[in-house]
Amino acid sequence: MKQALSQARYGIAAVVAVVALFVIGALAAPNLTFRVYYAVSFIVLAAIGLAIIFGIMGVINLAHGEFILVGAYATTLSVTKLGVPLPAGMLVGALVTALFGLVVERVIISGYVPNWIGQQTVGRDLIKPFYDRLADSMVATFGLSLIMVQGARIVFGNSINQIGVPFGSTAGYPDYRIALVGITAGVLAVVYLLFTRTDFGTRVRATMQDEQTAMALGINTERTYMLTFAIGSGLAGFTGALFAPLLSMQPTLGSQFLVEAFVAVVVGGASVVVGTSLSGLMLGPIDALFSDEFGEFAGRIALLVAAMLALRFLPGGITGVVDRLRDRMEGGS
Amino acid sequence: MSESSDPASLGPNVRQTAAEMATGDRTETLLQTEDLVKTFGGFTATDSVDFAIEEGELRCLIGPNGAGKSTLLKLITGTLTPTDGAVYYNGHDITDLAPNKRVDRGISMKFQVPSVYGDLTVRENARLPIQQFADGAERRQLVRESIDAAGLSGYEQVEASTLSHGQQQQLEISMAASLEPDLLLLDEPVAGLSVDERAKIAERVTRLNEDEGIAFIVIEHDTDFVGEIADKVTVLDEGDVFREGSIEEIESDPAVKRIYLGEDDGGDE
Amino acid sequence: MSRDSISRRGFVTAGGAALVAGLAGCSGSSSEGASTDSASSSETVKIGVLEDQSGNFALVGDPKYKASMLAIEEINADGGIDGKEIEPVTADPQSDNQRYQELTREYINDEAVDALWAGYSSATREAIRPIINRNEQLYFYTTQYEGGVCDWTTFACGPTARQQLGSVLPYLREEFGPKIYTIAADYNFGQLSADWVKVLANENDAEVIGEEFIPLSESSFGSTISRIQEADPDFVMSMLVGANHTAFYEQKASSGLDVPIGTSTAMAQGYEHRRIDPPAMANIYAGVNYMEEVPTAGNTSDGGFVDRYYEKYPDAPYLNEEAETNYFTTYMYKEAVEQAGTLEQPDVIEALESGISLGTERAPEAPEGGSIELDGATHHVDHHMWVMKADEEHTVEAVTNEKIPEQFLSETVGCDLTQETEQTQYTPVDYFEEAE
Amino acid sequence: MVAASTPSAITRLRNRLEGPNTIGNSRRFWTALALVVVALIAFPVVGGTGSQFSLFLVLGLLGLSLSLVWGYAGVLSFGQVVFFGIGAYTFGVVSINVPTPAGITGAVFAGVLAGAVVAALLGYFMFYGGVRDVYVTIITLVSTLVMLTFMAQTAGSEWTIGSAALGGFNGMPAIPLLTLGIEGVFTFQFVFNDLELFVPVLGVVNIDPFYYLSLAVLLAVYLGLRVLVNMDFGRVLVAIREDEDRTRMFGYDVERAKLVAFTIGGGLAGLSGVLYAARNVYIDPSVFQLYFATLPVVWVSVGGRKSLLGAVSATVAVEYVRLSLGGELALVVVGALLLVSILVLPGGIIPWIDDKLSDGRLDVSDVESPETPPEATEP
Repeated sequence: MKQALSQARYGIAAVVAVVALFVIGALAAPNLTFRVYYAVSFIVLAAIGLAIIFGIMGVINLAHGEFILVGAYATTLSVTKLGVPLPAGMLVGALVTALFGLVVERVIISGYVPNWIGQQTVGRDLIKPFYDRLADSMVATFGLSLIMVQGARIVFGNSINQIGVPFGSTAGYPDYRIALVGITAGVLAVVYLLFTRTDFGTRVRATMQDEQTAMALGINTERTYMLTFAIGSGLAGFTGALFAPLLSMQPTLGSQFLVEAFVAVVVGGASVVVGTSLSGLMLGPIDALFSDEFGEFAGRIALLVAAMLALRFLPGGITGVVDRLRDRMEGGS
Repeated sequence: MSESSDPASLGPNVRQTAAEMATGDRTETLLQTEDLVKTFGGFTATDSVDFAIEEGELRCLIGPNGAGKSTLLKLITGTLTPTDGAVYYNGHDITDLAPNKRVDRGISMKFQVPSVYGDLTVRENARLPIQQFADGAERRQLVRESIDAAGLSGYEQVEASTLSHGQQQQLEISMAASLEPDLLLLDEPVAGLSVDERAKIAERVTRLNEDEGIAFIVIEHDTDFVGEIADKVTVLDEGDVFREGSIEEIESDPAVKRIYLGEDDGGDE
Repeated sequence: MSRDSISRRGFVTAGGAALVAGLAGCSGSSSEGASTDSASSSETVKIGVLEDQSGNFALVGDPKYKASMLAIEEINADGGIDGKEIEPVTADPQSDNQRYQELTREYINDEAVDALWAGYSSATREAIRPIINRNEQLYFYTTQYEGGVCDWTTFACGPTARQQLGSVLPYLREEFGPKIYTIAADYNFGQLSADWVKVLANENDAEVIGEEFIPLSESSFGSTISRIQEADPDFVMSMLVGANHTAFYEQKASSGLDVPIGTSTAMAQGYEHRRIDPPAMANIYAGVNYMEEVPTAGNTSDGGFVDRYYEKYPDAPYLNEEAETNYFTTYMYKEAVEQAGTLEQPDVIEALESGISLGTERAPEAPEGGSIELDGATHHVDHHMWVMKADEEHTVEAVTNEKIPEQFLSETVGCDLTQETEQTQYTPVDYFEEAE
Repeated sequence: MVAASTPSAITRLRNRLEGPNTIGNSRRFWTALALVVVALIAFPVVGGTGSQFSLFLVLGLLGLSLSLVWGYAGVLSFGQVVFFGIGAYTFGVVSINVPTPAGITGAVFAGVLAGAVVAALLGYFMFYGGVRDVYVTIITLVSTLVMLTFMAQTAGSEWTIGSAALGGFNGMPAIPLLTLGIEGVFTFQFVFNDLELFVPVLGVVNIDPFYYLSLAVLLAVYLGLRVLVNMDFGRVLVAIREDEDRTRMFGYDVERAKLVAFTIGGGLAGLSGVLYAARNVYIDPSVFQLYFATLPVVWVSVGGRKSLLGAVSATVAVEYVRLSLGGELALVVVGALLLVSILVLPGGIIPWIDDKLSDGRLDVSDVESPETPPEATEP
């Protein structure tokens, strides 16, 4: 119990610090602060879905951008075609992508459906699941990404009409993007609680760390994989839904998120929530401040170079650093 | 010992030239650690350990789990660098020497988890350590010896991953021994093996120690196995040397039983 | 000669090659006749049309493809060229320069096309120009571009940056004031267009108070917008390009930045005003030679270009600037071939250089009684330029229009392809020091 | 010891070319390979100059470079296109500035050297920094995007090296035609120099000499790599791929071995880039795009990670399909092909074929079958 309490203490302290910084910044230099926090939110939202699918399940999902595309299209079409209000449209976007993720998991990633067919026909499993097979999952999801982009182009054409951006602006910065910062914090909180405070969360982490033992403990690992992948996809879909009003609705929109997502997940390190948010808090300001100072080109290069240096000098990503810091602090006391 | 002929061989010359050996002061001690400390954040794995091995000695290392046995071994092989203290080998300070350089000096190791190259055949496994210092007919000879010593003749073309647990342990010991080291470290070589497989390994280790003069540090819980092979036994507890002596002294000492059974006897001051 | 037959033949020979060496017997006829066999005797006119229908440029490339097909269909219905039917040879290069190079090589060597339309982006043009120059292939490049290509077998018939910016910048200078803030895509087209803004600002005593280049992959413009707000220019010149940059207009509107924006790229190519909810594109002035909303007899009257386009393609999303260039260049080619009386490319080029002019019916950008001319010396077109403004509800109206010649190559550089067979691209920085 | 006659040159050569680390060690394999090579030599005569096919041979080199680095050393790198592009641009810059045959020949070596040097620098940064497995992959992925973003904005006149303008997103135009040799001694132009050839049955046919250059280079590199991976160095790489820590404790300098493999891979990718730029007389930053950077990983995965032959054949096959499929469904078909092939044959096509044909490796049960109990085999 003592360790859990002290861990919570650091967590809360960190959150309070971030919120305080936001408030002070909003008063002192509102526009710059909003931009920095927006950059952080962009990276965190781009990475949160992938953090689960790649970070926890060991599947390098090169189609992550296209999962965001599904969420964006589902939201946009439900709002423009079915007249659903925007917030509801966003939930539709997340749910549709979660369902889509479920299908992808059952048919491709876990190979459940092909193996079921195999059992019926040839009497043996046809394929091995892609969990923890990084290179193979990369090729499979690259193929899936090609299919999804071109499929979206064939079905929906080269573009679909985009939904308008709600709310006005304060201090010359769109309110909607400021709201996004708040929503990102909410998403992180929900995911954190889901994976640490619920028994589903413990089941997931048990299954991911050692499937055999989890099975031995009576955990239905098949269902856990399915649900975890669906949640990861749903989060990616929700990211697409949130950015639907901001981006040009074209089949290739997913490519803008891919790099930030992968960099954030790997730089973040093992834990989904702490890693992703910390790498967002590190890379976001670098991108925003360099863009502010030297222009967008410098911002882009600074982000990429910072990622390379972080990967090189922080073995185990930022979570590794946090663990070491915490050990030292506890050890010291 | 001819340097292997193909130019791109990256394996260093394993055996040191005689001259280099001579300069070190000629003491009987092969390996010595001085106040060796290793901490992981708040946890102290080894607490200023002083420990020495004579040439040709067969030392066993026992102690409850978490006593720092594996950590001590990793500090000797260089996989871990100590927080404080030093490691001397043949009189030279090797504290910060890279692992593969320590193998040049004659230290070799068998890992806790049997790690042979699963996808490669037994012959390919056996050849790997030998290829860096032997060539042609000599290499074929040493490889054959290494395989026979592991009791795997006839299995040359078999994929290592399909061997039994015991066979893999034997193969890995052969590979480590084929470097003709002065000091061979074994991390729980008989864990999970059947009785007759343990006997084979015990006989193998004693033969290497007596016939080829290889010194050993063996981590093992099985006290019968330890009794059979050990010249001397060191007991580690909470990161420090708790007792050292012959197997009989150690087995008869009540304090050792107590630390194994978990009662905290408040140290032996 | 549809796409499949080509790949099947290719597949057979490759398969044959992999199997056995002596396959000369079963692979049928020897390889395609030498590329220079005279096509005039054959009864069809072979035109190559390579436009992106998938990949990053599909949004703007697809209308180009459709307009070419419309022109070809109309000409064939009207008896073809010189009585010969046009046989289009097409494929989808998927916005991939490697595919463009392979297909261009194949269309010149194997298909022996009489004329080639290919490519949206400047990068694609430069990727295939070495192959075109080497085979001296008649090539139409129909996208608005940075200008300066003086190449004797290439006809860059889209408007140049000088023509487009030359129409909108002076107007905005008069309306709103001299202080200009330039933002442009960070690649050749954007950088050269920014140079032209400086040249035109100098000519119209305006002043460029800020300049910014945005990587093509960037989609968040927070810092750019705040710098524009600080600089407080009279108007902004925007040469942003591509899907990611569309986010700028949305973010500008929702940040409450309502400075007027002049552009040579927005609305006319990617029809942002149709795809994004108002008022994101409000107050934006596009200087273009053509947009679907250009109010000319040939364009918007009954049975005009717009009606004919949507009759053939009911669910097409928009009729963009480059589509009209594909359309009228096909008619220019028809006229040149009929004037030359042969399909031999050198003669057709000479006919094209004799100065072909089209009225509003075949060049919908030209108003009633007006016309556009193909300038023989520079192989560029003196376009009828329009400044089109989008209002709060994104309805687009014409503000001014005037005929603007190419000028840069003709007057400043002095490129005359009727005299020398040059193949170079000139840039403004070589001729105007203010473009530094 | 029977005094065997000294082994004939061929068997000695075969010993060097064959070994456990390469597929195809039987006489049947070598005859099949000879047949394929002869067929490829005859292909331009029948298949129309073969100028398109030469692209696949050039990209085959890129596939081989990744097969060495990933298949053998276990380093999954997205960076091969970085060395590919840098090799191509270096070749362009040097040959534009020194357009004589000697200059162009020098440019080829400069391109290969540039690829190797950049690979060595990036490799040193990663391997000696203790960066391993997925972190290496992501760093190389990020490096391709740094190159793309940087090269796309080199359009300004200040980005000119000597008389060679980098050209930003429009790319570097007018790279001199590949002419190798020394002025006066012997020079030959390989690109845009179709040769007339009289063939008895088919009459006059023109063939593209560049096709034969790339075929020869690919064959030489393939055989060279076979020798390399069957040498002791190759065995060390395979051991590192299987278990890095174990190999380190056998006294091998693992970091140096990975760096050498990564540098050779960089040089090969550079060579492929040089030939790519020479063939197209043009190079642009689109080679650094994520889509193009992923292709080598796809080729080597589909063909078979642990086999050089797999990498080459899959590169030619996948690229042929990718570039010759037209129509709307092309990308969907390519995507489906990749998905199915990795689902059904994760180990790759060539190793699967190899298992089917040759006996391959034994299983312990083969040796310990009931009638020959293990003791019986004790010496």
